[in-house]
Amino acid sequence: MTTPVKGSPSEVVAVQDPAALPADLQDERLIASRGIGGAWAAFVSKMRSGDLGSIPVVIGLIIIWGVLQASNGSFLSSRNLVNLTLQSAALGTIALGIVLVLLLGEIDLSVGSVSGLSSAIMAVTFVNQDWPIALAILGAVAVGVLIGVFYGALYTRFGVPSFVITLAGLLGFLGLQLLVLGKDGSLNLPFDSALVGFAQRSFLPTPLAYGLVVAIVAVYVLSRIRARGGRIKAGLSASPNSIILLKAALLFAVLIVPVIVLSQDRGVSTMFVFFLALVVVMDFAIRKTRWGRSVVAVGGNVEAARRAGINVRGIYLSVFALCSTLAAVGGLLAASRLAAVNQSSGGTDWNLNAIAAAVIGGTSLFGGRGSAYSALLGALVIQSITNGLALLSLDSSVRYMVTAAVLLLAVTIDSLSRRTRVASGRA
Amino acid sequence: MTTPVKGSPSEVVAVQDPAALPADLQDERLIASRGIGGAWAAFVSKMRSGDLGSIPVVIGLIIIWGVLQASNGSFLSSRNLVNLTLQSAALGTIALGIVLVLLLGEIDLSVGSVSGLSSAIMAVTFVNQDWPIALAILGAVAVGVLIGVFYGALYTRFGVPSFVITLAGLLGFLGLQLLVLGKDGSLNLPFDSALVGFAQRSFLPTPLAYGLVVAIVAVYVLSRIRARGGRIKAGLSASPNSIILLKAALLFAVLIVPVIVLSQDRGVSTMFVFFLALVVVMDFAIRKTRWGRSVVAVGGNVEAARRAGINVRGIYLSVFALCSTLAAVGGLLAASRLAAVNQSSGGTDWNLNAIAAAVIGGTSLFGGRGSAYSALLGALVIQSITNGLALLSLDSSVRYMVTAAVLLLAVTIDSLSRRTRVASGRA
Amino acid sequence: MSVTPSPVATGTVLSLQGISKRFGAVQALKNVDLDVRAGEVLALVGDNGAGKSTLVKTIAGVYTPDDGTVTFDGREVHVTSPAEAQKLGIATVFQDLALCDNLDVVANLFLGRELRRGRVLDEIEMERTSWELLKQLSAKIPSVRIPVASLSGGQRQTVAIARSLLGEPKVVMLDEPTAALGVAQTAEVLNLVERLRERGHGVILISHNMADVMAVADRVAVLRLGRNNGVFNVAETSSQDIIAAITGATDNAVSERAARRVQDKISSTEGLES
Amino acid sequence: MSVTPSPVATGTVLSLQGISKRFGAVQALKNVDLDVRAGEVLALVGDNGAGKSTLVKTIAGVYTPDDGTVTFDGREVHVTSPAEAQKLGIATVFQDLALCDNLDVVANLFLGRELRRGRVLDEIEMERTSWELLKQLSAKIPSVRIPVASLSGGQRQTVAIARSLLGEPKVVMLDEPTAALGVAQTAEVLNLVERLRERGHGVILISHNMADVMAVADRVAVLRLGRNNGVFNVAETSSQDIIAAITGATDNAVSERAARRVQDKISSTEGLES
Amino acid sequence: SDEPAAGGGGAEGKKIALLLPESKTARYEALDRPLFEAALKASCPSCEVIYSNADQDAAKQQQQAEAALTQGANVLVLDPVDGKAAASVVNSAKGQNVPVVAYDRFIEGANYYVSFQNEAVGKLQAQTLVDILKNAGKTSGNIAMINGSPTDPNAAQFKAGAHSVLDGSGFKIAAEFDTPDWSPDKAQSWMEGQLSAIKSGLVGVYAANDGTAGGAIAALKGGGVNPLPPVTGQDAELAGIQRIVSGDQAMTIYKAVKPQAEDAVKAALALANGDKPEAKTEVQGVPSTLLDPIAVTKANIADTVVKDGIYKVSDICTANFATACAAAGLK
Ligand SMILES: Nc1ncnc2c1ncn2[C@@H]1O[C@H](COP(=O)(O)OP(=O)(O)OP(=O)(O)O)[C@@H](O)[C@H]1O
Ligand SMILES: Nc1ncnc2c1ncn2[C@@H]1O[C@H](COP(=O)(O)OP(=O)(O)OP(=O)(O)O)[C@@H](O)[C@H]1O
Ligand SMILES: [Mg+2]
Ligand SMILES: [Mg+2]
Repeated sequence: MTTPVKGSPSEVVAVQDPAALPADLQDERLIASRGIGGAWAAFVSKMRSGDLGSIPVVIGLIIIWGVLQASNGSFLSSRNLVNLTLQSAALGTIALGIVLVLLLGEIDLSVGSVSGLSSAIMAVTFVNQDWPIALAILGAVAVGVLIGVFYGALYTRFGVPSFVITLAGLLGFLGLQLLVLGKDGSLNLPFDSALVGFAQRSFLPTPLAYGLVVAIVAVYVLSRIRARGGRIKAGLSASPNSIILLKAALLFAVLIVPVIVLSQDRGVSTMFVFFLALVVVMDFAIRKTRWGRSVVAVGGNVEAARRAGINVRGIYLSVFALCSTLAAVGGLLAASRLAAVNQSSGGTDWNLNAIAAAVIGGTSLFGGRGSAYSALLGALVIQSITNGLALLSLDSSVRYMVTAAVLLLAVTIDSLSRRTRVASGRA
Repeated sequence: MTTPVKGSPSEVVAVQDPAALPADLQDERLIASRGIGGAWAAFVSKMRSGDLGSIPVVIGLIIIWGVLQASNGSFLSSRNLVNLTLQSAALGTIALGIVLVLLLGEIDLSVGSVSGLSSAIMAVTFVNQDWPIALAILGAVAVGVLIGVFYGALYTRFGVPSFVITLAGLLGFLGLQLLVLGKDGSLNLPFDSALVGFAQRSFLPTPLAYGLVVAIVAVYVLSRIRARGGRIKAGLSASPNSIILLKAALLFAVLIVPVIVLSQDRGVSTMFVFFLALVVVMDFAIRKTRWGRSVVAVGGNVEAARRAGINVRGIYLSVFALCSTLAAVGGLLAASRLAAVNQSSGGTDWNLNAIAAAVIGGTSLFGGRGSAYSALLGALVIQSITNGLALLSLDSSVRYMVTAAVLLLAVTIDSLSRRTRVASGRA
Repeated sequence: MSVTPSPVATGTVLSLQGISKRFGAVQALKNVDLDVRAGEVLALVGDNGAGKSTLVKTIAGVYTPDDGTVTFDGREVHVTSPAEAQKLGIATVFQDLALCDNLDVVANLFLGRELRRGRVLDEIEMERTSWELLKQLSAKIPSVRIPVASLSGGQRQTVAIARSLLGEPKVVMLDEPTAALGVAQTAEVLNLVERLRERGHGVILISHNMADVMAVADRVAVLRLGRNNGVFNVAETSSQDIIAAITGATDNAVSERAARRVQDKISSTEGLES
Repeated sequence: MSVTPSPVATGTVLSLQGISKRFGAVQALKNVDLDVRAGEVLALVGDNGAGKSTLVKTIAGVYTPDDGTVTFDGREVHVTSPAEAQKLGIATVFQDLALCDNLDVVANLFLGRELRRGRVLDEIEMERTSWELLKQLSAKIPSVRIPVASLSGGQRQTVAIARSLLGEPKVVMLDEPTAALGVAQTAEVLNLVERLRERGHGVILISHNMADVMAVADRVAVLRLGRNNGVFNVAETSSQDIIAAITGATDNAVSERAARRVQDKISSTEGLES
Repeated sequence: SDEPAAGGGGAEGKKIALLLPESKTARYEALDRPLFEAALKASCPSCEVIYSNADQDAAKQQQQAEAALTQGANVLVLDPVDGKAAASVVNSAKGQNVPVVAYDRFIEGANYYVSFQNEAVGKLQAQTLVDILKNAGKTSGNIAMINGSPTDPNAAQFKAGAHSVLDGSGFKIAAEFDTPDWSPDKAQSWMEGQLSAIKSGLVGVYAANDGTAGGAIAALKGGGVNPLPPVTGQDAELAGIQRIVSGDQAMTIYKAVKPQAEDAVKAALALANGDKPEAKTEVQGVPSTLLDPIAVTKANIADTVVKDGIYKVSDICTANFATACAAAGLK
C-alpha cells in the first residue's frame, strides 16, 4: 500500500512574483532568457530544436559559394556577383508568386508559360504594333492578372485541382504564346529601349546605394524602438535596446557588404533592387496585413479559415491572380534582360526552377508555412549553382550531375536542421 | 415558460427488430437499400453525394472519345485503338509508380530521367556490350530499384522533401543517362530482338483473349460468392446473388467489347496486357495486403500510422523503390516500342505526363486517396488526347490549346462530381 | 416528437423547424425542431452520434440542411456560409475546434477579425487582449506566440472558447466546450455561460456532463438518433429522466453501473488487500 | 516533491524516474517520477497543460525524454518509437486520438495488426470483430465502412478506445478517454477500466472528471506545471484535496463556483420569472 | 488500310503525311509546312496533307506517324526528331508498304532523302567565323562555343561539324557549353560567366542557332564588351537577320526551304505512284538530294532571304533598324 503524500503546493513549486513580470513571461514553465546572454541562449536552444527559419538555407548558400569559389576563382569576383544579381531577379520574381500559391497549399505549374506569353504579348505590341512601352507592359501584366483570375474562378467554382488547371494552363498558354509570336517566332527588343536598359544597364549610383542601406537600417531601428515602447506600455515583454542595436548592426553588415562588393563592378542593379522591393513588400503583406494572415490561415486549415468567416474564395482568387501577375512581370524582366522574345521564352525549366526556388528557400509544399524571403534565397541558390558551374566548362552530363549533388547538399543542411522538429511528433 | 414534454422514447422512434438484421445494418439511421432496386437507389444517392470513384473519369473519357471520333472518323477504328493501347502501356506503367508515391503524399519528379537512364543502360549493355537480353533488362531494372532505395534513404534519414530529392534525381540521372549513352547519343535496338517484338508485334491470340475474359469473370464471380458466404456466416450483410450476377455481366461487357474491337485489327497487345496485369496486382496489393493498408495509412496521417506501430520508414523505402522500379520498367517498354534510345528518352514531358495521368485518374496529390486504376484511366485520357489530336493536322499552337481545353474538360467533370463532398465540410 | 409551445414565441431569437440532413446512407438529422430564446441557456444533449454537432454546424452555416427552415430574429434565413452566420450574430465553438495549427494563439484568437492600425495588423494590442481573455478563462498557456499545434488539448479548447468572446453575438453555441478542460477552467466556462445569459444572449450548450447541464441550463433539448426526443425544463426534471431520454431506456449502462458501484468498490478493495 | 515508497516496489510494472522534457522555451516536464503497478488503476490528473499528455507520449515512445529513466518490468528500457512500446506491451489511447481520417473504422481499429488469411487481409473477420468491440462499448456507429473523418467526436473516441482492446497489453494508458463520450459510453469505458484492472493490467487513466477518477482509480498522481505535486490514495482522500493539489490553491474557481451556486440558482430563476 | 503505292497513273487523291519535329523554331510551321502544302497543291490539287509536329519528342513522333498511317497516308515525309530512332517508324511504314521520305535529317532505310546536312551546317558556320576573323587580321585567340541542346541528337551533329573546322584553325576553344533546350537565357547566363572566366582575348563566339546567338549577344552587350566579337547563328530567324543588319551578329545559316519542300513533294508524289524519285546522289544507299546551306552575312541578305521572299525588306527594316538598314543598303 502507498503512503499517501499530500503535496503542499506552495512548497512544491517555487513561484516567482508574477506581478513583477510582463504578461507574456509570467508562466513559470518558461525558461527565462533576458539580455544579450539570454538572447544567445535562446538562439542556441532554437538551433537545437531545429527552429531556425532561413539560417540553414543561408548556411547552405555560403557553403555552395565557398565550393564554387574554390573551383573557380572568378566566382566571387564583383563582376560575377553583379551577373548573379541580374540572373536572379526574373526567376526570383516568378518564385515569389509560387511562394504565395504554396502558402495556400496549391501549385502553379504554368508560371513559365504565363511569363512566356506575357513577354510575347509585350514584344509583339511594343515592337510590331509600335505601342508605347508603358502600354505594352501594362497589357502584358493585365493578361497575367486575367489568367490568374481565370485559374481562381475555375478552382473556386468547380474545385478542379490546381495541379490540373495549371497543367492545362502550361499547355494552353504555350500554344497561345506560339500563336501570338506568329510566324516570325522570334522578336528582338531594341537594346536602347527603356526596358532593356533597365534590365541590363541600370545600376544604382553608389552614394544612393549607401544611402539606401542607411535608410533601411534607420527605419528598422525606429520601428523596433516604437514597437518596444508599445509593448512595454501594453505590459508585455520587450527586447532590450542592446539587442535591437545588435540586430541593427547585423542588418547593416548584411546590407553594406554586398553593396561594397557590387560597387566595385557595375554596382547594384536596379532590376535586382526592384525584385528586392517586391520581396520586402510581399513579406510585409504576408506578415502584417489581414490579407496575408488569411492566406496563411487558409493554407494551414481551409475549413478553420472558412469557419472563422474568412472569404476563402477571395483569398484563392487573389493569390492565383498575384502569382500569375508576378509570373508575367518575371517574364518581362527575363525578356528585357535577354533583349529578345521567342518560342522558348518561359520554357518548362522556368516552372520547375521557380517551384524549386520556393521550396529550397524553405516554403512548404503543403501549405501554411513559408516566407517571401524564400524566393530570394532559393533563386540565389539555383542561380549560384548554374552560374558557378557555367564557369567550369564541364561536360553537360557532368554538369547535370554536379548540379544535382550541390542542390541536394544545400537542402540537406536545411532538412537536417528541421528534422528535430518533425521528430517531435506534432509537426 | 415551456411546458416540459418528457419524450417517451419507445413512442418516438419506430424501432425495427434489430436481431432480424445483419450486424452492419442494425443502425436505424441507415437508409435501407436491398435487392437490385436498393442497389440502384444507393447508386443514385452516391451519385448525388459525389462519391463516385472513377465513374466521372470514365464519363470524361467517353466524352473525349466522342468528340475526337466526331472530328476524325478514324479515331475509334480498331487500328487506332490498338495503337492507343500500345501507346498507353509505358506511360501507364510509370504513372502506376506515381500513384504509389502520391498515395503516400510524396512526389517523384524524376521518373522520366529514371526511365531514360534505365533504357540507356539496357541499350548500352545489350547492344554495345552484347549482354544477354535478360541480363540487360535485369541490370536496368536493378538500377531503378537502387535509385528508389537511395531516395527512400535520403528521405527517411535526412527528411529532405521528396520534391527536392527527386528534382536532384531528375537532373542527376539525366546527366548519368547522357554519360552512359556517351558520344554516340542514340542507339537502335534490333527489330528482331525479343524486347522490340514484345512491344511492337506481340498480340494475344484471339481465342486466348476471349478465354482470359471468361476466366477473369469466373474468378470474379467465384470470389464474390465466397465472400458472400463468409459475410453471411459472420452475421454481416451480403449483396444478393442477383447483384453479383449483374456486376459480373457488367464486368464481362466491359472486358469483352474491347477484345472484340481490338481483335478486328492486330488484337490485344501483350505489352498492354502486361501493364493491365501490373495494375491489377498493384490494386490488389494496395487494397488487400497489410503493406498496402499501411501505405494508405501513412499517406492519410503519418503520425497516426507511426503510433499504430507501422514501420513508417520501411513503407517510404518500399514505395520509393517501387516507383523508381516501375519507372525503369516503363522506360524499357517505351524504348522497346520506339526500338531506340537516345538522349531525349524520358524527357521532362514524361514526368509531367505521368503525374498528370495519376491525378487525372483521380489520385489525390495530398496523400491517402487514390487507386491503381487511376494510372490506367489517366494514361488513357492523356494518350487519347495526344493520339486523337495527331489525327487532326493542327498547328502546334492550336494543338496545345486544344489539348489544354480537352484536359480541363475531362477533369472538370470529375471535380464537379466531387465538389459536393468537399463542400460537406469534413473532406 | 417534442411539442414546444409555439414556433416563434416571444423572445425566441433562433428557431428551427423540420431540419433534416443526410450524409450518404446515414440520416444524421430527421425533422428536428429547436427554439432558443434570448437570455436563456438551452442545453442540447444526446448520445454519441445523435446529431448534435451536425445541428450546430447546420445553424452555423457549415452545412446546408436538406430540408427545413431556420428563423432568426423573426426572419427566415438561409445561412450558406459561416461568414453569414457570424454576420447574423451567431458565434460558435465547434467540437472539432477548427483552429489553424500553423498559426500562433494570438492569430487564431483574432482570425477573421484582426485588430488593425490603419491597414497594418496591431500585434501588440492583439497580444495584450489575448492575455486578458485567456486570464479570464484561467488558461494555463505558457506563451501566446507558439503555434496552436503545440498546445495541449485543454489549451486548444480554451483558445477556441476565447475566440467566441470577441465580437458581440446574439446567440452563442458551445459544442462540448468543457470536454478537455481542467476543473478550474470548466468552472470558469460555466461562469462565462452564466454571464452570457445575464447579458441577454441566447446560449446553446452541448455537453455530456449532466452535472454541468443541470447547473447552468434552463431547458434541455434531447436528440436521439437524429430526431427530437423531448424538451425538459431543468427546474422540473431530474438528470435520471434526461439520461433515460438520451439512451432511450430507463435501465442502461449508467444506471446499472450506479447500482453496481457500491458492490464493486468493496470487492476491488478486497482484491487489493489480498 | 512526492515521495513514493520505493522506486521499484513489488508488482510495479512501469516506473519513471526524473523524467524531463523541454519544448523550445517551455519546460513541459521537470523531474517527474511515477509508478504503475499491475492490477492497479492510477489516475493521472492535473490542470490543462500540466504535462499529462506529454508524459503519456513519452512512455508510449512518441517523444524521447530529455532526461530520466523508464523501468518496465524491472528492466530499464529506452523506448524510441511507438512500435517498441507496443512490443513491450504498452497500449495507449492518445488524447489527439491519432486516427487515419481517410481510412474506415475497421481499417483504423486494426491498423498495424490487421487480421489476415495467408497474406491477404481478412476483411470479413475484421468487420465482424469490429462490430463486436463496438457493441461492447455501446458505440452508436451507423456503419464501420465509412471513413472515420465522417464520425462524430464521441464515435471517433470510441474507435480509438476499441483499438486498445485488441492485443494483450500489460499497461494501458488512457488519455482523457471519456472526454467526448456520452453518458452510456462513459459508463462502459469505466466498466472496461475495471475489467482491465481485474485482469491484472496496469492502467493509467487521465481525466479531468473527479467523479470518474474517484470511482475507478486506486491512486491519483497529480502533476502541476510539469512537476509532481503529490500522490494520493483514493480511499483516503477527498476530491477537494485533489482539486487543491491540481490548482495549487484551496480557494479557486471551483470552490468559489460551488459556494456561489445556490445563490446563483435562486437569482437566475428569479430572472426567468420576471 | 488500302494498298497505297500499288498501281500507276496519276497521283490523284493521295494522302501525304508531313511530320515535322518541333515547334520551338519558327521555321517549321512558318515556312516548311506552308511551302510544302503550296508545292503539293500546285502539282496535285486533289492531294491532301496530313500534318503533325512532334514537339521534340521521338515517342510522340512515332505516335503521330502511326496516326498518319491509320488515316491511310500514302507517303510519309518525315523530319525526324532523332534520325536513328526514326528507324522504327520507317519499319512500321514499310510493313504497310508506305514509302518514307527523309526530310532534312537522314534516316536509315528511307526511300529518299532531301536535306541540308547537319554536319555541313556546323562546318559552314565555323568556316564563316574563321574567315571573318582572318579577314579582320586575327589568327589566334579564344573562341567560345555555344552548342545546341545536349538532349537533341541533331545538335551533336552541328557540334561535330563545327569542331572539325575549328579544331585545326589555330584558334583556341576556350570554353564550350551545351545549352539545355537551346534556351537563349541559359546561353546568356553562360556567356556572362565566361566574360569573367575568360580574362582576355575573346575573338569570336560560335553559337549554334540564332536563339543562342541572341543570348550571347545580350550577354556581351550587357557585359560592356565593345566592339562585339563576331557571333554565328543558324535558322535565318527574322530576329537574327535584324541583328546581322545592325551588326550585332556576324552570320546566320539560311537553308532555302522552298526548293527543299518542292523537292520533297516531287519525290513523295513519285513514290506515291510507285515510281522511283530522281536523285543525283546516294547517301548510305538512299537516293538523295543534298542542298547547300547558305551563310548569310550583312552583304548577302538582299540576295538570299529577301530574294527568296522569306522576308520582305519592310519586315526586317522596322523603325528600330531603319538606319542600320539604310547603311546596309537594304530597301
Ligand atoms: N460529414 C459527414 N459525413 C458523413 N457522416 C457524417 C458527417 N458528419 C456527421 N456524420 C454522421 O452523422 C451522425 C451524427 O454526427 P454528429 O457529429 O452530429 O454527432 P454528435 O451528436 O455531435 O455526437 P458526439 O456526442 O459524439 O459529438 C453520426 O453518425 C456521423 O457519423
Ligand atoms: N510538441 C510540442 N511542442 C511544444 N510545446 C508542447 C508540445 N507538446 C506539449 N507542449 C507544451 O507542453 C505543455 C504540456 O502539454 P500537455 O499536452 O502534456 O498537457 P496536458 O497535461 O495533457 O493538458 P490537457 O489537460 O489540456 O490535455 C503545454 O504547455 C504545451 O504547450
Ligand atoms: Mg458532437
Ligand atoms: Mg492532455
